[in-house]
Amino acid sequence: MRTIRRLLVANRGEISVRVLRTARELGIGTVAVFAESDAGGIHVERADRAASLGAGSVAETYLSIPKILEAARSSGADAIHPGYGFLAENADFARAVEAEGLVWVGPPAGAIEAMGDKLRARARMREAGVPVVPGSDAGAKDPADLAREAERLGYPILVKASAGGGGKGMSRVDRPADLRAAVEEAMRIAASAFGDDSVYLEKLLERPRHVEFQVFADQRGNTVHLFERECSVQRRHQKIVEETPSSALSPALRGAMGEAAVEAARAVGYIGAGTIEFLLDTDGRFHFLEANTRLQVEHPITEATLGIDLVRWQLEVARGADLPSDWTEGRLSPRGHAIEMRLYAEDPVDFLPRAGTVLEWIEPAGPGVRVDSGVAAGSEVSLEYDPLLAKIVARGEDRPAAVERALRALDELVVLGVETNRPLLAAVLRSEEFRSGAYDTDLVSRLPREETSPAPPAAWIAAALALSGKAPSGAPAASARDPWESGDRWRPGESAG
Amino acid sequence: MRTIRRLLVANRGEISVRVLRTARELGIGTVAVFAESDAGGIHVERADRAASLGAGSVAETYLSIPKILEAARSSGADAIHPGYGFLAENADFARAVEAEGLVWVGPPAGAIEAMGDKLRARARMREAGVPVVPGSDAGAKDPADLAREAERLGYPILVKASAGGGGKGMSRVDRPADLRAAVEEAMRIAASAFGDDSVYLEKLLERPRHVEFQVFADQRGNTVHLFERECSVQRRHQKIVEETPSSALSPALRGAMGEAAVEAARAVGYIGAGTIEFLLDTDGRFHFLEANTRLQVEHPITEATLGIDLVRWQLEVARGADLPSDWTEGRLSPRGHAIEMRLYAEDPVDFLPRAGTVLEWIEPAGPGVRVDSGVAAGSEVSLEYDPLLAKIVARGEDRPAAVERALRALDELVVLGVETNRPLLAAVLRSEEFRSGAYDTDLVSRLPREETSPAPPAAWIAAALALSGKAPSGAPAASARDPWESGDRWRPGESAG
Amino acid sequence: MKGIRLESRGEGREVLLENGNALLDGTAHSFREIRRGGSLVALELDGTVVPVRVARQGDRAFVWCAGDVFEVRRPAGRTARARPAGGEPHAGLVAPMPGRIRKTLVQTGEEVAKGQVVVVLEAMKMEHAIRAPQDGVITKLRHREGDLVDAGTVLAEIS
Amino acid sequence: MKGIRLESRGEGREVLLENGNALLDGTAHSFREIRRGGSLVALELDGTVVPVRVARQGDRAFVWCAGDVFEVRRPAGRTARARPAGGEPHAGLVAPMPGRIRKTLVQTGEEVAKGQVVVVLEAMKMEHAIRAPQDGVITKLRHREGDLVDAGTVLAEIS
Repeated sequence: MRTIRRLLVANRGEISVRVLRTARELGIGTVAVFAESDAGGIHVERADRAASLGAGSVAETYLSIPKILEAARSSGADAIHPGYGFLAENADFARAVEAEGLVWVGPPAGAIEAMGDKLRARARMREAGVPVVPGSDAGAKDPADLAREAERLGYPILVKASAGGGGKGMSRVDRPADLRAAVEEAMRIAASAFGDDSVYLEKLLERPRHVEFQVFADQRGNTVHLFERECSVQRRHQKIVEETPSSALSPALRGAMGEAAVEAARAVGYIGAGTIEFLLDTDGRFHFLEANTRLQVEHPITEATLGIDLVRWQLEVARGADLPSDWTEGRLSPRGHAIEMRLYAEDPVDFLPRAGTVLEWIEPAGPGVRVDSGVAAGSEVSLEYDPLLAKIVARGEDRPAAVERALRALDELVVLGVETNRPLLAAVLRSEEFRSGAYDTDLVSRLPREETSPAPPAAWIAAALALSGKAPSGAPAASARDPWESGDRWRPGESAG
Repeated sequence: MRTIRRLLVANRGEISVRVLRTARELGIGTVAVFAESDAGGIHVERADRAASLGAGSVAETYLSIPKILEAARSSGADAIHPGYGFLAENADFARAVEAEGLVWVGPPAGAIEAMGDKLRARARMREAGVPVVPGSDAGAKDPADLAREAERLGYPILVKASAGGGGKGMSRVDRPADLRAAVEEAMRIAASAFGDDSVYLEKLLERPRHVEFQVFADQRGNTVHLFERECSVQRRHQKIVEETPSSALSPALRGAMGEAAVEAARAVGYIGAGTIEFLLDTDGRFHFLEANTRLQVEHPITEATLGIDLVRWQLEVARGADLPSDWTEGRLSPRGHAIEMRLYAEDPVDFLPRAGTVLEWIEPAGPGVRVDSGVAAGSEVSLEYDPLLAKIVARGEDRPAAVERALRALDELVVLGVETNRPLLAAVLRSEEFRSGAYDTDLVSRLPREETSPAPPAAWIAAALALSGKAPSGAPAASARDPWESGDRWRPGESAG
Repeated sequence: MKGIRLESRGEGREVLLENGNALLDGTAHSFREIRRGGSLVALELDGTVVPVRVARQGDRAFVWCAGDVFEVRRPAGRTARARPAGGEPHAGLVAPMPGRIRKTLVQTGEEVAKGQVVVVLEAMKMEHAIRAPQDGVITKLRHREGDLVDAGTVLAEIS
Repeated sequence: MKGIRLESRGEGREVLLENGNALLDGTAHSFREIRRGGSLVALELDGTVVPVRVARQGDRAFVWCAGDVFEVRRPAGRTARARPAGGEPHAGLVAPMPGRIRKTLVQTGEEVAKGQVVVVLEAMKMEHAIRAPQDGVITKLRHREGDLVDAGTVLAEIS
């Protein structure tokens, strides 16, 4: 057993806070890191210590292996959790952390690499007997080869970056004429984003469902799955609503996919928490899509239905503990239904990211609602970072109860100053297609276009109250909480002052 | 089956919000009521409609049956949920609601009365074969009779108001000399508080544990228990920390107490959600203490370990639905451990209530933490109402995890402007006695007196920053959120303004 | 007391507030402010309590009301109008969001076909192709690769 | 720039703040304000980040720091001192909290024994017996039954 006395979380925002919370509960000392421009970030307050990564871009701070390691040395950390994104799936980082003599809270570098290269991963899965999406398995660069390959698979096809992930550098091609441009753009993006311009083709499955399985393995080789997460509600190839259980899985199919997920993890000698993503085609066949070798954004819905703390077990496994016997002996089963909604700072119509200042921030709460936030009132939402503002998770006794609870949570949410995708999330939850459970990754494109209603009288009056007051010279005012803006007579504190 | 189209919640604060949330999730229209002085209360915002009860004292508003019924008429409500406190255990109110043709979301008036009179309840329980605390079973008023009764029971004894509850009008007497004064004070309090001055004596059990069982019954007579809640952490006879499961119960004892609780409910023809309170003596024998014929303050810990929504089933049962089969067939079992901490506005040393303005309010959040709040930033805490600010519930995979999570939640909590019992709650959770699980109702009195530490440098500097800025003429400032107080250069909105 | 002119979602209102009464384009409403610690949390409007939240930023007010958020502006000259309103359709060769110009695929004087990619804009580590709205000739390229541009910025002109 | 005098929990400090440096009773600390939307959320103090929250109310500042809350006062004459500080022991026949006088059990001139209940104070619908701190004679009763009294109010005098 290795001991962890002080954990550095090499991340920011909600996932940094998420990990710091559990570490604190385990009695482990905590270290947050921050870029100078991000010193007001909410994760900075959640650790025993906060180490500055200095000024500069993301590449010079949260993505800088030397800066992270230096922060670990200066703060006396003996372990590093990468969260998701940034360096989480960077095998070199994993090796550097261990070379430094620190505990790496993540899978072995070898497993990260094996899954990180999509072509290698596909090959490895096929060997392991895990079905993969039909496609080309050589990172061809010659347009002619790719064209022949595409003809063989049959259009429409997907062009993907071998080193990519999360839909990055991926594009759909419907006819041969568009193939060349798509391949070139994919290679350029792949080169700039991953430093590897090899791409490959995949048969595009029409109206698929995106269902992933949580896997977990300890250092002794015990490998289990912790059931599925349905991730088919997407826009721009990115998930916005996830739920578990999935309405698409029969007990038999769930069993088969779970076994395949465990096989996939074993095939690369996986240790810790990981996710195996599958595509489910309209004939009910499943195909390995990719693996995420880290804690998944949507892990809270698994925690909600299983009543467990996945980050706790990431740390326990990193210390050398075995998985709990009720996991390995199959005594753990989901209870109820959970839905996660990703609140993004973006234009609700064209889904494009938005920046701004969060002037008002009120989170939903109460029974069955969990909110993991990356911002608070006053936060600056910048284009430098992921536009995820918060993850709102609703758990209910059954699926209908979870859906209604999720909508209730959206009713309680107040975000002013930055546009969010709240209207889109509400539209998804209200849609007949989502409620039926029989939906696929094209759900969002089929949503009825919502009419934006004009402001009601109360909104005009509230705005007039806020705007008719003269702004203090030289600066716009923060919010109606500022008594000098609100123009009211009673003032906070007066009664007791 | 009766339908409920619009529910009026005859309450305020956190419990009103709690009930309104579930009603909304069930698609039921909602009505909040408010005293004029309480128009800024957080429950007012959580309903589709809010009906004013006019100006005046609690007796003239939240306790006024005519005003509540008038609010129901004017808002078109067809059902009333009383929450806890106020009119929740008032049989006349239950009858008036039904006489008005409205659905009463609570037990039958007869059951409220049977349990409301402590002497009658004790008699009824003994008939039903439920063990009760040794004591006098006649509401004697003649001091001589009471003195003889006390001698028979043996000192120390408790003087209790027959119509009382929740420790109100209760006092401990250690020697005959003090009996008369105690009885007179109890009678006076009972007369003023309950309009009934009859009192009785109970043998005082030394170092008891206070363990209650959640019971639930539908209109068809299905009656079940939903396991226990350990409520021994008290100050001034009031609970401040509750947990489930209780470390004091063996499976056999849990079974026996559960059966007794179900018997107690059946004995009075109970319907809906109720709580049977027991005292567990040092010999491991349990004795019926009293019944609470309403939703219990600490119900969320039962919801946390069972994954159910008790308010949902109060409403379902009121509509005539049967209890779920997994309840009646015993397939429901607790998972994990949950702890509730009651955050009160009070002096942490002498436990006396405090009033004031909440200048800053930051709630804990994240995995396994649920907060049901009765206030928000800016709220006025008045002596008119219960000093409960919030209920903070922490659920963990096991008891140690829940305890650490509860402490983590207290670390995240920020309340400025009103003194709270946060230090006491933290002291309880940190105490060896609580952690051992082997504690009783005297735990708080045995806590090591905490040394209050002097302010650290950061506190002095932060205070200087806030106080050195000149307050705008004529009014004290709200908080450092007010840019005119914070004395900083950067101002919210400037970057985007 | 004179009223103020407000705009939101392409609509305008003349709003006059006077001791508990509001005139919206001449229509009268009685209202009462419900505040908590100085913050407006609800309006009692014609006898009905309506929860609201409002935050001011310069000449803009953001209002939360019935789950929806409205951006209300008090027209104050050019600076206000220059700011693009959320949800409005994005004009031709204009940056649809703030970001960095990753690549410029044409040169001044070059002919472009409708739909042809002219500029690649990078934001949130994702790339977005900005295409020509119609056939034409690039008469002006306003920015270099690597430039940071705000939403609504004209990236190129086409004759 | 001159320093200000502050008091908290019976201690006093002379605090002088000048461009990033703080003098506490002469001891120097370097600090940086970390703010979010104008609110102070942390101090970088001598190189260490310390989360704080502060709210001002008149001449008092409430400071949250490391889970503890400190009430810090800037002495400003009698009004400030008259306010009872939380946690301070409550003196003899003084209202320990704000409330309503429910019952007065003695009369002026009456002899009382130490521990005898003199006044019953009601707050939060609960009753609290206020007892005589020592044997003596009631020389003055300051209030009537039904009066609302603030914390720290002297209810009766005993000679």
